[in-house]
Amino acid sequence: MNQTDLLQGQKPSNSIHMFRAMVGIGLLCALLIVVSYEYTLPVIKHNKAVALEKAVFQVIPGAVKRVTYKLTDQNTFEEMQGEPQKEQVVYAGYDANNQLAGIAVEASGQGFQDVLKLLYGYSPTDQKIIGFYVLESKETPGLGDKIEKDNDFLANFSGLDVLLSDDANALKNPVKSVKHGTKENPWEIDSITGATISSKAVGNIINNSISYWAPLLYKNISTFTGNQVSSLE
Amino acid sequence: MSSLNKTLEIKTSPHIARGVSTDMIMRNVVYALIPVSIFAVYAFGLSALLVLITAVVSCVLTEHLLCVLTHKQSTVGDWSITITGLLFGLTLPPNFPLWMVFFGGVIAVALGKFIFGGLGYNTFNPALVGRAVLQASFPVAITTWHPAFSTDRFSTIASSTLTFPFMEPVYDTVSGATPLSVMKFEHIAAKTSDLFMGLTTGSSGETSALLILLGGAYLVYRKMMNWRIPASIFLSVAILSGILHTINSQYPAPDFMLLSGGLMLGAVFMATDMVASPITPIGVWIYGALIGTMIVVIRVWGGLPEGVMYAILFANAFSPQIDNLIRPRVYGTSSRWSRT
Amino acid sequence: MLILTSLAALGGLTLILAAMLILANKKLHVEEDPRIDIVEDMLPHANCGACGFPGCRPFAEALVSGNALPGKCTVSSEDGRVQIAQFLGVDVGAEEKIVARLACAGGTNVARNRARYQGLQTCQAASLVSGGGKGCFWGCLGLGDCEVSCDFDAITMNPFSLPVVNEDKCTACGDCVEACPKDLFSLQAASHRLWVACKNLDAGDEILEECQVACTACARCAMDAPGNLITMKNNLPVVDYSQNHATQVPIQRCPTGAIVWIDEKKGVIKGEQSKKIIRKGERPIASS
Amino acid sequence: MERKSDKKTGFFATLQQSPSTDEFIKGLWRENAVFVQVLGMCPTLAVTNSATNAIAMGLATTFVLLMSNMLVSSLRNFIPKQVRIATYILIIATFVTVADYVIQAISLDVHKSLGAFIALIVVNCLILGRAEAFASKNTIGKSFLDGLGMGLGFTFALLCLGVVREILGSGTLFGIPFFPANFQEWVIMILPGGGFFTLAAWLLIFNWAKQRKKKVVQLDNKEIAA
Amino acid sequence: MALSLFSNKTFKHGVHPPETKDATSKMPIRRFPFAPVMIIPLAQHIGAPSVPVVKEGQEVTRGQLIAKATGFVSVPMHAPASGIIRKIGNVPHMSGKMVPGFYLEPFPSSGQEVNEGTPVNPETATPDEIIAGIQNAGIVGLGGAAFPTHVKLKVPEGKTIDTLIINGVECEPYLTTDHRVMLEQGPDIMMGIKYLMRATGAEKTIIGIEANKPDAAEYLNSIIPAGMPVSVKLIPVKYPQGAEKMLITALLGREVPSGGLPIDAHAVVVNVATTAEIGRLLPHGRGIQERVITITGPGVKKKGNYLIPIGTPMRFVLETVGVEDNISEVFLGGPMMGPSISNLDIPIVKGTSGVVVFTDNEAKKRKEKIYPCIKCGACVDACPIFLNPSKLGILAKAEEYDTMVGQYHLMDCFECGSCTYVCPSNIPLVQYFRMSKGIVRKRSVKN
Amino acid sequence: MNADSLWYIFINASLINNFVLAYFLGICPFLGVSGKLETASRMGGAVTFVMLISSMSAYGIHALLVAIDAPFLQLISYIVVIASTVQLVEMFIKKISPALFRALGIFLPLITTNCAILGLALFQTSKGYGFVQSFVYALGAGLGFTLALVLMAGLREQLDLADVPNVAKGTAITLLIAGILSLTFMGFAGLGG
Ligand SMILES: Cc1cc2nc3c(=O)[nH]c(=O)nc-3n(C[C@H](O)[C@H](O)[C@H](O)COP(=O)(O)O)c2cc1C
Ligand SMILES: Cc1cc2nc3c(=O)[nH]c(=O)nc-3n(C[C@H](O)[C@H](O)[C@H](O)COP(=O)(O)O)c2cc1C
Ligand SMILES: Cc1cc2nc3c(=O)[nH]c(=O)nc-3n(C[C@H](O)[C@H](O)[C@H](O)COP(=O)(O)O)c2cc1C
Ligand SMILES: Cc1cc2nc3c(=O)[nH]c(=O)nc-3n(C[C@H](O)[C@H](O)[C@H](O)CO)c2cc1C
Ligand code: SF4
Ligand code: SF4
Ligand code: SF4
Ligand code: SF4
Ligand code: FES
Repeated sequence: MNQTDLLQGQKPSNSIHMFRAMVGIGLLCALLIVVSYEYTLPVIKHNKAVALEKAVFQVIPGAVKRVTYKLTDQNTFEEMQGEPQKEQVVYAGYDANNQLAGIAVEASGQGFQDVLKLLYGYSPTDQKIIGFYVLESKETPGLGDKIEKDNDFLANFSGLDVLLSDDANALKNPVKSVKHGTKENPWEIDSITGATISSKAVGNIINNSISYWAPLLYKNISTFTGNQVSSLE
Repeated sequence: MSSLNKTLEIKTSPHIARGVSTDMIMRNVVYALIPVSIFAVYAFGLSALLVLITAVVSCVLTEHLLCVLTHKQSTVGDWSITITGLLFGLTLPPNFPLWMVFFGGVIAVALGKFIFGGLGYNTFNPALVGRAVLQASFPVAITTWHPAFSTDRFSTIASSTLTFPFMEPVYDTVSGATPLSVMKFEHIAAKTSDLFMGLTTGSSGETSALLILLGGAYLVYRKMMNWRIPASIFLSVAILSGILHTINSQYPAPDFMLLSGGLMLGAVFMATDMVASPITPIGVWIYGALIGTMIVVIRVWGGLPEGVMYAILFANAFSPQIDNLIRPRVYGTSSRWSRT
Repeated sequence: MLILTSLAALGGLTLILAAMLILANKKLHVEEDPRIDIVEDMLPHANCGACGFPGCRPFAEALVSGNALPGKCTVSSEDGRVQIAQFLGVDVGAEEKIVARLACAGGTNVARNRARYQGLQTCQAASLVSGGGKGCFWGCLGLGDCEVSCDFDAITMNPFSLPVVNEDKCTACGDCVEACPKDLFSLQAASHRLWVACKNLDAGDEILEECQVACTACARCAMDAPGNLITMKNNLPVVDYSQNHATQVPIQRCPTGAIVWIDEKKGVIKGEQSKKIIRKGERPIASS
Repeated sequence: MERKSDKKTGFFATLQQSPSTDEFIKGLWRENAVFVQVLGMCPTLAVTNSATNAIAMGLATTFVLLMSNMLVSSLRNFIPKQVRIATYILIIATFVTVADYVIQAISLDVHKSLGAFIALIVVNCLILGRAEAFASKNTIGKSFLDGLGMGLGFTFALLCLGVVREILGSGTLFGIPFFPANFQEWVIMILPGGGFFTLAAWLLIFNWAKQRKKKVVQLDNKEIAA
Repeated sequence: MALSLFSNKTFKHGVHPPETKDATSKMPIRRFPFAPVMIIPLAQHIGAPSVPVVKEGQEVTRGQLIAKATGFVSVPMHAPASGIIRKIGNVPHMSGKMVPGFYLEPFPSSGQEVNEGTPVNPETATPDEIIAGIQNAGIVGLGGAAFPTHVKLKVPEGKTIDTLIINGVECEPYLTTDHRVMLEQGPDIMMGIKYLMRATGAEKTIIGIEANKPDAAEYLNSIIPAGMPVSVKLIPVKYPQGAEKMLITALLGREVPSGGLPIDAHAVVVNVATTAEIGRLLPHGRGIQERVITITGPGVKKKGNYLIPIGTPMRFVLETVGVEDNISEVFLGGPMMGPSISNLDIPIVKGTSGVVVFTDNEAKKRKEKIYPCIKCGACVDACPIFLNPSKLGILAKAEEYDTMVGQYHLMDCFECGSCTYVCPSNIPLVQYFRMSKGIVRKRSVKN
Repeated sequence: MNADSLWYIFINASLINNFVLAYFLGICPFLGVSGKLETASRMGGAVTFVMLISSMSAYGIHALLVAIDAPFLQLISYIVVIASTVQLVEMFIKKISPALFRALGIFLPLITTNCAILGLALFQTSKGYGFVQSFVYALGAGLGFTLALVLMAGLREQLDLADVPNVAKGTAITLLIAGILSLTFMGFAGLGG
């Protein structure tokens, strides 16, 4: 072994080489990525749509068709295509007869461990929450994740009373979680023993969300029902 | 004169010793825990007795077997493992399934103590390591409480206690609620005198503040326990919760804070585990204050009703740092930080 | 379009970053002789200090700067030294083989204890307690601090609790010299084969009560040795290694075998007239 | 001096003796990324709460490792030393992005449960480590074998953890119930703490086995000496 | 009376072992016979050993100079008895080493009278004359350290001494030497104080005595000559109150800086027995040839306080007082600091303040099982220097000497043994520290 | 408490969902550099610093990518920007403090390719944090990482002097401690919830 051999590679190379290497590889990578993106995009879009649809249909019993609406600056709703970016959206579900079956709303808030993301179905006609689905949760498996699995708990959401007050600007009775076995009123959520905190979090999240959305949705109910015909093919 | 031709022994000074030995200290801690254990059995009945026995047996057995496996002399004789077992048992719900108790005992000793090098090296309180693992493994079982002083407690054993190993426990009786969870979720405080005398529900050993304090007082009197640790925990909890309670009476009052949950047992017997706590007087005050503060924070703002275990474990993790940072001023030096 | 924007974006990004890196590389580059790393890699990484530097890296720096020669590292193999020498284009700088030698032969079969020592089982600790209780105040305490200190496993305690140096493994790092509280070790050229294995400064046979292989300062070795090869100092023979000392004559009449010949192959050779040691067990602690 | 007993026999030994297969074999066990080199710990701990996740993650990592190893190796003479890390990362990130989209296309559920950790394959020390330590110095063929071996070794390690954690933590294996109905799950196993403990337990077992082996070898040597 | 002397001030931390002084505290000082052979090491003090001025076979008389000082930090030796210098060679020493020294064979009829030299006048002598007188008398600290007293008294340029502290604390269990000296040699002590104050220029003198010796305090207080600024203070019983740093803190509320000397706290500490010796020898210009020693312990039959000639071998001492059959351990000084001796040929030297003999019973009572440190903090609460012996012990075991010195002040430990005394795990802390300090010193010498 | 409040973001990133102990991010440096307190605290500082830098960069890049509508370049541009920035910092440190550079040794480049750094950037984007929120998030994550590292270092320094059984020495015991710490940090769950 001699000195020059070993010292090779320690020599500074010239800047052009470095530029060439980095930019060249950068371009190559960009190419690779774009190509694979283009190829997979349709499939992924389809997957996502299916997943969303599944969730929406789960929280709106009887729904077979979904239309996305976005909230405009004038507090009205208009139909939108494509993926929502910054807009606040809700998903209206229509049944086989093309009647409005309910509106699915996303809501999120602090759970026991981290942020909980929920989707719930709201029926503006009945003024009830008619379905509930957990989109994202880091609650403790075995405890907190019962909010996704516990049938007693899920039963709360097949008709949770969210009546508006007379002026239709706020809820008449706030949605509230109560201790397991002490549910007395239709606007109360019967908690899960051992997961009181997660249950309460669900209650809070829904309460906050529905207090905001229910008046809006209720006032614009015609937008959703009126659409029935137009979106029919 | 033959005795002058005897071979002398030579050893380094001092040639006398105070005569208090480690095994003696440990034995006395066991004595101090006996009234608490008896009360636990009295309040919760046969199930609690079984839990305590299983806890001690599993700990002692594990320690002995590990020593045998690693070709060391068994260290069961120094009694420290008996304390670990007893305290571990006392922190569990009285109706806790025995197989889980056994599992936790093995974990407490193997993971909490042995793997760190045994007596004197465990950086965390072994009993609490055992409990923390159980709490994370079986959160439902460990938060399901048996009511105290049920009438049939000496004639029947809770069905959950004898759950078949690895199976989910089934609960028969109406489960009780601890004063803390009632506080947390319904904002109702239990009566102070009940808390003090131990007439509430909770872990086997945590309910009677009176007996715990008596045991602690005995150890302080025998100079076998560092009184500063419970003192600083009590002080910090009382001050902090006092302030909060005056600001907003929704927050629990100091007397409730001090007497409810595992605070008494934790402060007197578990935070005082000298191995896992700092060694200098000032360091110990800081350690206690850290525990006290964290207990209040968890109880008041946290998701869990009780935080003593987490507080002590957290402070355990801090104690090497406390010892690093807090060093008494050495005689004849001017600053705390002087390093030659 | 998508392809174009993304190519432009990523290309631009990499361009900017490359420019930044290249600039920084030029501006912030720290000059360090790259040979140091290479030489350090060639060293044995024992960080023992036998070379006289605090560790392998400082030694590598010294080697590169020409302030030391590879031969100073007694730990590395001959090949390793040659490799470094070739790399740096310098002499190997041959060093004479040096080993640690023990100036005591008082194992438990020949020397006895006066008192029973209790406490930390290290020589250093024992020596502070009334000297450790050994009958001979100068002698080896046999608790093996030297054995522990030797990073090269060159020292083993024999069945009589006396350290034995394996000269092949010894790198002359000097740890044992430092470790022994009785100062019984010294670094000697391996060619010093005539060796006084005793440090007892008392004259006369009284010491034999305590240790059967002690030097009694009878001075026979000094008389028999050619010229003034051996002189008596402080009741001990001292070999003048600057003279030719390749002679076994001086050991022959030593009555106790305190002066010995350390043979390369056969190990320790005692004189013909030295008293034979037959005891295989431990010498009982003094008592009557 | 060569001792006869040093020569190993058997299938693996034969493989080891051929240099190219050794590039493959070493990653599986002798230089296993997780158990021996302690690399790529984050995904190892984070996504192994079920066996399915473990396999998905392992395969994704293997894919990225394989591709980046090959690309780095083929470009190795083109890349100057100073920008080496930056370019390697570019390459790796590219393949991770590709993998990310592919997984999304295959199954959104898997993508969701692996979460950010697919993207984080970019920073798996293992991949950069192999690019830097191996691919940048070896031919494409060797780098391919190295990447495959390392990747499968990594997958194997993840599976070791995933199986244990899923069985104990959820009572299932690949989603299929493993125990009688009322088995009590050890929730801790799917929590972060359980990840640490399980990996530690595996390491303990390996260390123990290694030490035993060493002892046996020492005994053997003694016998030979006697 | 006693109450008025009592001061509640003391130093922080420390321990309180059982005092066990009752057996000898009431026993008056008695003279000891001469041994058939006396063994006199040349190094009985800290500093340079003295060099012989007599030859083998020479006859010497009691009190005659037999070895002279070499330099300032050194003291001469005087013959403890009239007799023949049998041999000059290696003699056993309590350190376990063989050191140069004399074997002196007293004449069978050697008398007790002593050679006189040049007296030092307490009223007129200059400080330097007194200091020279003390050196010529061969006086070293009799409190145990055996540091040449005159060296301490020499005030270096730029430093001052305002207080002379006479150390009558005797905090070690078992020992009653100083107690008896205070009760029986009061006038000598007062005379010694006079010399010392002149030599150092101290403005006042405090005699510090522990509260378990009220009789000595009362007596000394009653004989203070009129006009002398001397006061007696009784302080709480606590070990190691007798250590000069602690005593200065207890009496003056000052601290001796780390690595410094009492003079840095403007004080000098001299033991009462040393003071008495100065007061007794200087007026006659004599040299020191004997000292008061407590011989006690469960293994001793005739316990008591004896005036023993220096050089008396331990074997003769124990033969004279008689020992039990089952003795196991002999140490010189108190049980907290006194070193064990490995054989009985070791002689009494100037620094020996007591001989304590233990029997097998004590050895059996001692728990020998060593547990790991349980971080109980007892040692931290005991260490008067505010060290962390627990951490130091753990570090010593791991041989982290640099950390011990650099971060945990190992070198400030003065080996009082309080930590080991209280340690429930029986960890030989002081031994670790001694050993570590030895190694650290050796290394620093090497570098 | 509001899940978007700065205080909550901070507590969440540092304690409740500590990057190392709950999210398993940055385990490699956590295992590698937690042996000595001195290095650990410096490493913690370095990571916090790099986190802040990369959080800021990621925020900028994200805005850019949204503008040119090329989300698929997110990962690659994050990592490249972060890597280059860290390399700059590395050179800078080598220049101004060779001692610090030597102490952190090979770990500075490792910070670049560290899950915690990239994870932070990805999480802050997916949570849709604004500039200030991102900054606080990065600060919390960095300090949480430092806390875990420093605690671990203290414990490991203590264990260096303990009789740890041979089989457990090294990574195994470190992982066990990490597990216990992770259990301990579970006590923070729900804080601010
Ligand atoms: C490890 C662990 C995880 C927990 N995870 C959750 C959780 O995800 N959701 C929850 O609401 N409570 C969780 N808890 C909180 C307790 O189960 C809490 O005591 C319970 O929610 C309140 O008790 P109760 O419902 O019986 O009144 C957890 C507790 C522990 C110890
Ligand atoms: C709440 C509280 C309880 C105390 N309990 C005791 C005790 O039980 N035993 C005790 O010796 N000192 C106790 N003290 C402290 C003593 O009053 C005194 O300060 C202490 O014993 C002096 O300790 P030291 O000599 O170690 O510095 C207590 C102090 C407080 C504030
Ligand atoms: C731990 C310790 C305890 C001591 N105890 C005493 C004591 O009880 N009485 C005493 O006179 N000197 C004692 N000394 C010695 C004193 O520190 C100091 O050296 C002595 O009083 C000075 O007087 P001297 O030189 O005349 O002996 C002790 C020293 C130490 C380190
Ligand atoms: C006052 C006191 C409290 C103790 N508390 C505990 C404890 O909470 N948990 C435990 O395992 N050991 C405890 N021990 C016993 C002992 O310190 C423990 O077994 C060691 O931690 C094991 O190394 C305690 C000992 C004493 C003296
Ligand atoms: S260190 Fe010295 S005394 Fe101890 S065993 Fe070695 S040679 Fe003997
Ligand atoms: S310790 Fe002594 S025997 Fe061992 S290598 Fe060093 S010099 Fe040689
Ligand atoms: S021996 Fe040293 S460490 Fe121990 S108490 Fe005394 S001064 Fe403190
Ligand atoms: S007294 Fe002993 S056991 Fe207690 S802390 Fe000190 S060294 Fe440890
Ligand atoms: S894999 Fe996350 S830091 Fe290495």
